[in-house]
Amino acid sequence: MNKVVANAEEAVKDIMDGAVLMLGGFGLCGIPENSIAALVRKGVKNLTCISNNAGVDDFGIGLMLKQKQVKKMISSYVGENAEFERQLLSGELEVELIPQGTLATRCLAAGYGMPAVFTPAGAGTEVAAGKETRNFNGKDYLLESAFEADFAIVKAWKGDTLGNLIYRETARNFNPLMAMAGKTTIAEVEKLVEPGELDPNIIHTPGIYVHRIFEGINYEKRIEQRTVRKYK
Amino acid sequence: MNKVVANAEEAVKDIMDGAVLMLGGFGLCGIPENSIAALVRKGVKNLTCISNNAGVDDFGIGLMLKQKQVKKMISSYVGENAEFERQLLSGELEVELIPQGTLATRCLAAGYGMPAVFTPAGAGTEVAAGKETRNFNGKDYLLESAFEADFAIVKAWKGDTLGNLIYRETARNFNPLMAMAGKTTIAEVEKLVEPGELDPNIIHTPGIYVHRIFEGINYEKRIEQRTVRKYK
Amino acid sequence: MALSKEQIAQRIAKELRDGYYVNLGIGIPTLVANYIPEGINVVLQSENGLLGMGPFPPEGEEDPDLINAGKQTITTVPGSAFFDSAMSFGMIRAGKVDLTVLGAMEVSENGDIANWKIPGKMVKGMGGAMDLVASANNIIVAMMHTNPKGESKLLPQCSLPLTGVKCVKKIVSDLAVLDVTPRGFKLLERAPGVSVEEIKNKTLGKMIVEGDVPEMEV
Amino acid sequence: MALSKEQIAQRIAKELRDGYYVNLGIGIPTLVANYIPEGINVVLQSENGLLGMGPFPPEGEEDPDLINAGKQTITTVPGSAFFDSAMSFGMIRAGKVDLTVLGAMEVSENGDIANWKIPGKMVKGMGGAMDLVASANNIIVAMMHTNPKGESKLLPQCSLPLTGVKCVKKIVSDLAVLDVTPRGFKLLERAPGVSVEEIKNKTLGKMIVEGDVPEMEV
Repeated sequence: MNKVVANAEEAVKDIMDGAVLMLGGFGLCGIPENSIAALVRKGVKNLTCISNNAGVDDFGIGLMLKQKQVKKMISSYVGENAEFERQLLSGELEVELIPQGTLATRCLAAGYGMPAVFTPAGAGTEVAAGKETRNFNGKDYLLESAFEADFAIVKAWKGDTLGNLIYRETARNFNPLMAMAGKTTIAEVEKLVEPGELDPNIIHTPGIYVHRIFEGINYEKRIEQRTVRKYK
Repeated sequence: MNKVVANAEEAVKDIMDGAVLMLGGFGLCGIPENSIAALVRKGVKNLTCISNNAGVDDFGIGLMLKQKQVKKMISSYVGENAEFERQLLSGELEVELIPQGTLATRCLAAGYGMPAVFTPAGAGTEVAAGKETRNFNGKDYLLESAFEADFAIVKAWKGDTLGNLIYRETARNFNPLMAMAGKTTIAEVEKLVEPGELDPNIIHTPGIYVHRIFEGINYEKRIEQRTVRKYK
Repeated sequence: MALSKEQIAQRIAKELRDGYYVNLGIGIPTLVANYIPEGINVVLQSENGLLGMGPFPPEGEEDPDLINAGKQTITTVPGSAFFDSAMSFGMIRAGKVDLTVLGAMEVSENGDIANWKIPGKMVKGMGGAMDLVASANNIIVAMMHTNPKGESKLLPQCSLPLTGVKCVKKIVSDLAVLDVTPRGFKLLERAPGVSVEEIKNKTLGKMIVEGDVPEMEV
Repeated sequence: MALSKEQIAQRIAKELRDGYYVNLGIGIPTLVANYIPEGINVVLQSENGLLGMGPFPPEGEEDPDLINAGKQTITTVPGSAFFDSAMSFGMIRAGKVDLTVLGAMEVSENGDIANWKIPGKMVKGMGGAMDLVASANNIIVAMMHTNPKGESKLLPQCSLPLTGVKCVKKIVSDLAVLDVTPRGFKLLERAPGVSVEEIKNKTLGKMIVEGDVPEMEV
């Protein structure tokens, strides 16, 4: 059992043109920086990316957009990216917008072996078009299918060589959900440790869900909206 | 905002005859000992208890069975209790047996606001009787409804006064799921601390799900099957 | 005089009750956190995975791993908890959040809300708004009563694509406080110095006025 | 000679591959953990919420918070992880467990399994068995080939209430190793000294024998 790979290049080496990827993160928080950089260098194309956001022009998934590697984005909010907007308006890029909770729950469904789940989000709106609507206890719900993704690429704070992962603060977000949902799951971590170094009570993603793991380098962790208060 | 109650008596004081209760634990591991003792002293009757098991003759839910407080058990496995068997065979006690994963997932559904979930467990068996069976991708699933429970009673290792909970080892089991699923959730903990003493990264049950909390006393933590190895 | 955005937030803050778990949307709703009344403890939920959100950090103490749903750097308060997005929307869907405050472009007299999409304009996405409005038991909308052209945003029916149906319970605008009732918008309070007449003129949806309508205290 | 329970476990252990996540049921399956081949690392899952189950504890070191799905006191190995029952059955349903080994009262030639209920007897419940059999991609049944009366437990159809349908992939009994194929039970190996004839006589369901059937190595 060897899940440890040397670096991001090795982790993504079998991701081919046309693959469906899940990428963890919320905005630029908790994104798999090293793996995205490796995908950009690899130049793989026609990707479908399931990720809550699409990065900014010069960071995150925005880097892949700039290289025109992305065919389709499945996201809940994509606003912070001029190149994204240009490709969308020109028809080069396809976008499917879905509610954020639906995105999370469709990942959970995949990770928990549920083929589809009911959520009220979007019932009675254009999001419901073409979907089954069903009433339970007087309330309408949409039937939403579990995601299928060839690869899930996530970023954790600490991980061990068996693939157990711990996330930090709000950098958790979609990462543990996507980690459970990929056919193959790649985890990059800030600190890779030996089995036994992480307290088994506080593992967020058990190693069974993780197929490849490596310690990333040079994390930039860019802040998207730097807000501070004036007093201490 | 005051969720802290003095003791088990106060925590269960408004649980009335006929209530539907969820009780955490797997076997005798992680059961809410103090609350069960208080329910026995209170003598409340006609209870419906959702719990993976039904305790043993002189511990856990078995204590409530002995006092004939339970009208119906919803469980996955109930084998370890002679009084249970007697009441069942005499028709005093009603039992609904459901697959363990279905039990867990119906709690999750309640805690996550999903009215019903699909699971393959029991498809094609007598468990499927009267339930909707639906085929997704060539496989049959049963539609199982979210549980509705008046009270969830759980046992955690540590908790803070805001209701944040951390469980220990396999005493976690159904506890965090039931904590999310009760209309009113009562948590008993081995150690009650002030807000800020628990690392927010490792909370298993966020306080939003917990309505009452107290520090239990005299935990017996009985072992059901003591197995040891001969060598050190 | 019409309320400022700060005053709208201040008025909404009076709806807070001790022990509430509250989700505040981007914009005016965020400001509500600045006016939490003395003696009232509320816990702020951020749908990217945090209960117990605190204020912005002091300069130099920004933590890139710690942001709110608006992607702003924030802090935590003692007793906070982090969780993943499925649990976050799980607790929202299960009705555990006591109050949700969000902005709107339009609200209809039956409580429909539109706040995510303008046809012909670049659509950024609904984020968590559709989940919030479909799930919350108690939704207050913070909004301007009219758009920049002076047209009412409280309508018989929304003209924009909906975010959710029959979900808004209360509106606090720069002009008024209104409940959404089965009979339409019910006027509860007026902004100081704003007449019932003016509010009527700027409310295209059905509005109910019963008895004297007091001025807000802000 | 028919295999002992330990030998059945030993034979099943040869099906383990390096890196497998394995769920072992109560009874004979539990014994498989004692025969994991050298150089093969597997992670044992216990459906009450543990990956990385270790052996029983030394006397005096029993921890009441640390049990397996059979409620026995156990230990963990380095790199273990605890989780709740929803995640536990989530990973089972999602097919993340590579191999599931469990006992059975009856198996039918199309892979149906019955192992939870005998009409007329006190029913204790299915526990996690229905979830496991409905979800696992790779199920090996460990069982006696016949019941104490000498009647075959490998049947055309199960006579007992089913635990799951068309799910068993392989059977290791005291007499034989068989695959469940679309054409019925396919005999792969015989217990040492047990004839094909004897196995045929004790297998009521359709059994396929092709070429020479080797003896197991145990």
